[in-house]
Amino acid sequence: MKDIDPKTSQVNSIEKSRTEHEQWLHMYRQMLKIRKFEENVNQLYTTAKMPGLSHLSIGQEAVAVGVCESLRSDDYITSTHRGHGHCLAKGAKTNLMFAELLGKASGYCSGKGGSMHIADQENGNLGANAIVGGSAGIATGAALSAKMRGTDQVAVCFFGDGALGQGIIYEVMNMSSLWKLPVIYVCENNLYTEYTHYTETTAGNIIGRAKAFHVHAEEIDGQDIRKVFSTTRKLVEKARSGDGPSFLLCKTYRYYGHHVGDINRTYYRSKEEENEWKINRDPLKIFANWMINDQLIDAPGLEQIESDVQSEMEDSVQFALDAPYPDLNEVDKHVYA
Amino acid sequence: MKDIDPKTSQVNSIEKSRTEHEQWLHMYRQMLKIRKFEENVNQLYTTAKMPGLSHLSIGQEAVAVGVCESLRSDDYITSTHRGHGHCLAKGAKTNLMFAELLGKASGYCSGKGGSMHIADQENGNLGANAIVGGSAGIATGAALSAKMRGTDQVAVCFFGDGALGQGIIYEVMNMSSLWKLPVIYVCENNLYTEYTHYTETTAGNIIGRAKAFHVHAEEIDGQDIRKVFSTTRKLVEKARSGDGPSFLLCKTYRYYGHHVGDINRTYYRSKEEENEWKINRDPLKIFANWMINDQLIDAPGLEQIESDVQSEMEDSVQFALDAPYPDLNEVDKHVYA
Amino acid sequence: MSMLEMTEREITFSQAINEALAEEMRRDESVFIIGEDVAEAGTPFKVLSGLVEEFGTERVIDSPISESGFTGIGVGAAMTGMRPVVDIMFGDFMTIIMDQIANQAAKIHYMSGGKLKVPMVVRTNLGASRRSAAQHSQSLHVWLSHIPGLKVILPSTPYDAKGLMKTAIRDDNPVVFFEDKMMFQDKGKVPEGDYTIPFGVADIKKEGTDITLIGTSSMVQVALEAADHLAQIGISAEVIDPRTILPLDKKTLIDSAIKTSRAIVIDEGYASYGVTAEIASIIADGAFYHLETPVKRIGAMDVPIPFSPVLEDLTIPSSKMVVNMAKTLCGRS
Amino acid sequence: MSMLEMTEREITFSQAINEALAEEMRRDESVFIIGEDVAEAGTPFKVLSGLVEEFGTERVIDSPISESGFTGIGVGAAMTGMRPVVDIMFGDFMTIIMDQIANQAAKIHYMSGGKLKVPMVVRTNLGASRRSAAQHSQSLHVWLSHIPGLKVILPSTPYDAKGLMKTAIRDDNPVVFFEDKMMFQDKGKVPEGDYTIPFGVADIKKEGTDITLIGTSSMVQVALEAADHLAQIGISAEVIDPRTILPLDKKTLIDSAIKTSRAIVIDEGYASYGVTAEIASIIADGAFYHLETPVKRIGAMDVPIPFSPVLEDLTIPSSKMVVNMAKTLCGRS
Ligand SMILES: Cc1ncc(C[n+]2csc(CCOP(=O)(O)OP(=O)(O)O)c2C)c(N)n1
Ligand SMILES: Cc1ncc(C[n+]2csc(CCOP(=O)(O)OP(=O)(O)O)c2C)c(N)n1
Ligand SMILES: [Mg+2]
Ligand SMILES: [Mg+2]
Repeated sequence: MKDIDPKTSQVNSIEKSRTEHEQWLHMYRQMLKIRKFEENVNQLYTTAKMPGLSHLSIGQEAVAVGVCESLRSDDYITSTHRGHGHCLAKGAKTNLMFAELLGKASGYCSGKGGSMHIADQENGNLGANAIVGGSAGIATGAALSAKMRGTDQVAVCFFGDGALGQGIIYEVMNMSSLWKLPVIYVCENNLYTEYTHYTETTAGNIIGRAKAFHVHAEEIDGQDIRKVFSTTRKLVEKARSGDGPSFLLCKTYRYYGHHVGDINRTYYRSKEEENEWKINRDPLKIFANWMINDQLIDAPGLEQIESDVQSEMEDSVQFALDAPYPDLNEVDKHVYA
Repeated sequence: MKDIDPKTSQVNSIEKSRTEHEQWLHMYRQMLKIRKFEENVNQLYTTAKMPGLSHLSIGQEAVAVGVCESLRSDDYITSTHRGHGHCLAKGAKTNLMFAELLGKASGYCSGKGGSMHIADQENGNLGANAIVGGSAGIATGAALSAKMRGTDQVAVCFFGDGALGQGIIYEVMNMSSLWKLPVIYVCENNLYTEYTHYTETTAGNIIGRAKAFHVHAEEIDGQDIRKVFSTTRKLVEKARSGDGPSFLLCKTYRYYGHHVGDINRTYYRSKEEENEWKINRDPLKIFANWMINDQLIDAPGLEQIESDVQSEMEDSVQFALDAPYPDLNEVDKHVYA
Repeated sequence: MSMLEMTEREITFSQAINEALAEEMRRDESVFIIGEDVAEAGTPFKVLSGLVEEFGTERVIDSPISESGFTGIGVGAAMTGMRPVVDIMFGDFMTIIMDQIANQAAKIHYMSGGKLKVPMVVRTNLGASRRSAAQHSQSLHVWLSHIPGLKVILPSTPYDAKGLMKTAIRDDNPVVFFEDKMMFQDKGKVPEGDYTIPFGVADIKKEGTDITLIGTSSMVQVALEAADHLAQIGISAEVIDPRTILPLDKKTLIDSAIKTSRAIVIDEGYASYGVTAEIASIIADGAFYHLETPVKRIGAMDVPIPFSPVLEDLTIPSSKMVVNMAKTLCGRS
Repeated sequence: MSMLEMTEREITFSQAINEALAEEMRRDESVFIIGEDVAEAGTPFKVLSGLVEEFGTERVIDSPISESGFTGIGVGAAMTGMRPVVDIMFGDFMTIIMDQIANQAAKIHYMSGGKLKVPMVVRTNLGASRRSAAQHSQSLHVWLSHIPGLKVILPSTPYDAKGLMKTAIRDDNPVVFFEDKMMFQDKGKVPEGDYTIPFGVADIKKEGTDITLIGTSSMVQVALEAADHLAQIGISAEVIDPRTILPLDKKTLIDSAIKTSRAIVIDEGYASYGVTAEIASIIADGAFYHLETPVKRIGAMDVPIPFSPVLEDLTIPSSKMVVNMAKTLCGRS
């Protein structure tokens, strides 16, 4: 990633270079890792090997990867209850992620955070958050901090369409706009807030809300990673160069339930709708088709990635299953720094 | 007021009728009462007869009166820390208001609320509020209630430009828009939030914020009561007829300090600016000039109003000064209904 | 408790709440529910299932994820003739509505000199052990209990849940109603039809003579389990459930401690500056001249609730902890 | 307290806070202030006057009226290398920031398994008697004290204010610092230059033998006044100021109560479920076998604070109440 000229903000102009080729493959691999990671999470849940619940982002992989691949590893992200994708895309290791989800000592947060609080400071992931909208202030504060410390770091705040209901989002957009902070608000509109369609809870015009605060705003197809990547790169450039915050609305879809236990979904959305997205708007398929068409990869190449990822996941799951739980005397450590 | 055809939403079409004539005079009187009331409040403060502080709305009279005169007495308002004008304009008696401000038993809230919590349920004033933005939910809830109870009551939420910083404003605008509630958000932009100019705390476009939630929004000169009145009547009609919420931004100015003790203001605003508003944009002067030009009143008529109001205030102040404090055993009454 | 004998019907805690709401909504048109996913979904815990079918989306209102906003809407609706039940999906989100509940709802009646009132119920939950980690497992009810003008209700059985919810809805004050997430499937005898349980009246769940165990919410069950164990070794424990902690039935608590001369208070909120502190200090004062041993407190461990099951389990009060402490107090350890 | 003897300079509480902030901002570039009207206005109480002139608007940042938002910004800045001092104009607005402070700031270190930290100070106030009515007069510090991961500081003198503020800023955890609005003009001896006061160490403000008076914040002054009165009738009161209530120096409190055998706890928060409950129950437990009388509590009356001066005065703990209670406990009434 670092090889790409940061001034080049359009995908077209960098297409087909060798580096770029590798990057596309890397991005595909990252997306597939998210998918396989979460399929395994679901499996761990249904086989009663994972404590608690967890929220799968399968179907939304292009947003996580497209955005995070536009960032440096010292850039920040804040994430949500549906945060495995963001975490992985920002550079986390799947074995340590699984370990965290199983509450093991070797997990990213020593098992204390779990799925909803996974954080990976080394890669700039300031943490998932179980309060809807709860990380909007944190991301904006990280951006203020970057500005005050004189680095050119950027902060990305991921949140769902549901977080548009939380007033804090508007409070911090106002401030980041006033102070031209390097923060990008990435709204993943997967159409639902738990069990309610977003149109029932969201009046007016989403990106208009950001624009009213003079926050630059764009709306894109979140299933097309090329679009996500090229747009985010542009917004990151803008933020890094001191040109202030932006808001990126990505239309996307979660294939699974709100959480792993949400199996019967027909009372709030139809099978047809689910299938339409899975079949015709799958971000991995769209990406793979494009790569094959543009001869960036061939079918055996894709299979190779698939089997690599598959075996990484198997190893990672096994690592986590085998890993020990935290020592009991860990329980009251880390209350204070 | 009730005599005016409610379908007539433009001032022009009702101008010069006898009823209307009386109403303009009434509105002038109400504005003058607010001014005189608050001059007396300031006097009570400087002579150490009033406990605590209080926030004067002198300069903003046209908004309070123009809006409240568009309402029925069973319509609701919620008010702010700078709420004497709203209270009076909605129909409260000045003697009971002074009594409340002095903490006397005969005050509107038995002396328990004071300036920042004065409420007058009989006239639909659900109360001033000492939390900036704190009444946005209450006003919206009163509108929901009116809708659920099948009345055609309307609720008005008064708030300052500073309240635009509070996220709850956006939360409730979203809901009132979704549910088409009969509520009008009246933002009195008097240019300052305590000691900071609103442009330093307010990014982007204020009415754009409301519009983004599909809340109908207008921006007007809050010093011209004719404009305030005609616009509000239109918005009230809209709300009453089931056509949903609106947002009314009124540009205005407070002549005094943020509170009665804020005497040296030059570090945050200039004497020139203050004088410009007082001399050239005074709502009472503007109104009086128009009435004289249109021969609705003459100079002796104005003087008569002035002396009437003056003596009402003297009586009211005296009433409040003479009134007894609450019984000490009142202290733990009314904690629970 | 005479009603209890009149019924053999057993329903769950969740059904008891549902029934109370349904009956009150039938009785009084001004009662309505507002919250996230309360309608078709019937909340994540499915406690409200079926209500939207009977009462429609006008009275069972799905809101955006705007707890502060719709709690404020509840306050305004309550002030103007309605009786809202505001549903807050997790008790941890009290953090978000504190202004509307503590600065507005709680104070409006008093600040207006008694002219305005806020007959509103905030329905929410408490309790850990669902492996939901630090932001979805807290028991923050002490915050509300500190605020004059509020009432705070902690039912521990399906019977109490139904009767207390009805009282809450009919009360003219803001009432915060905390249900333990782990009790929703607990069954108990609940009469059909109408009954209410007064606030401020503790319930002696089990009589005893050697030590008083005061438990709140699901900690009543913990106390009862402990009492069973203690009975086996000849210690007779009295178990008291205050049922409402604001108002608090101080007399029943003190009288029991005077009788037994020993007391342990168990509550699932954090131990420090928690509910146990208030109750313990009331007993230590009121029963001072009768106590053989200090009043002891058991609350959640003072740590953000950890995700890992092996750690989380350590943080929650257990009957074993109660038994051990009771044995020590009774000189049996 | 040896520093105290090294100086004769007297400054106000307000100046002490200002000096602590200025010195820390000079010492450490990562310290900055954010809040409403903190810059040119220096806050409504003028405590921060002059700071923006020295440190500029980049480090003394006037914010919109968005307490939740800018507290969250403080949290994020603290997690990424800065040391924000977040200014909340009135302690009553804790209601608005509870999520950012209790669900975010307090828990991040723990939830991340110790990887992330939040070195942030929330500077705010408490205390009534300014005729500011129910929403501008509360003392809500117990809410914060209930949350593991936070530290809660209540200075009672200019000397303590400066030393504790410096400790707060250098602490790697979220610290909530409550100043009493009525103490800003109080004068006291304060050394120039650097000194810190450790958290969790109570200060014995006056030694005594007959009864222990524990006061927090401005209630220390109330306790000292009461002690003076009591001395006149031959009752020797020991006055202790915990200075920080989370962490709390339990040992000093218990030891004093063991020595005197009587204790009264005075705090300006509401009495019920307040700070006095925790401290009283700790003493009642720890000094159980040494107490002659029950531990007594004096807090604000459990009512929304009324505006009318004649009523407000009744709600605030006074030295007279303390004297009367102490006399009763000492058998002198
Ligand atoms: C403040 C708050 N309110 C409610 C919840 C419960 N909750 C968790 S996820 C969720 C839906 C969030 O929807 P959205 O933001 O669209 O994210 P998605 O789940 O679709 O990824 C809700 C209501 C919460 N965690 N925090
Ligand atoms: C939530 C909250 N934050 C801060 C304050 C302190 N405060 C009282 S009035 C005020 C300024 C309000 O400005 P604006 O809304 O423009 O109203 P104005 O005073 O100009 O009428 C502030 C910051 C408060 N009362 N409530
Ligand atoms: Mg969503
Ligand atoms: Mg203003």
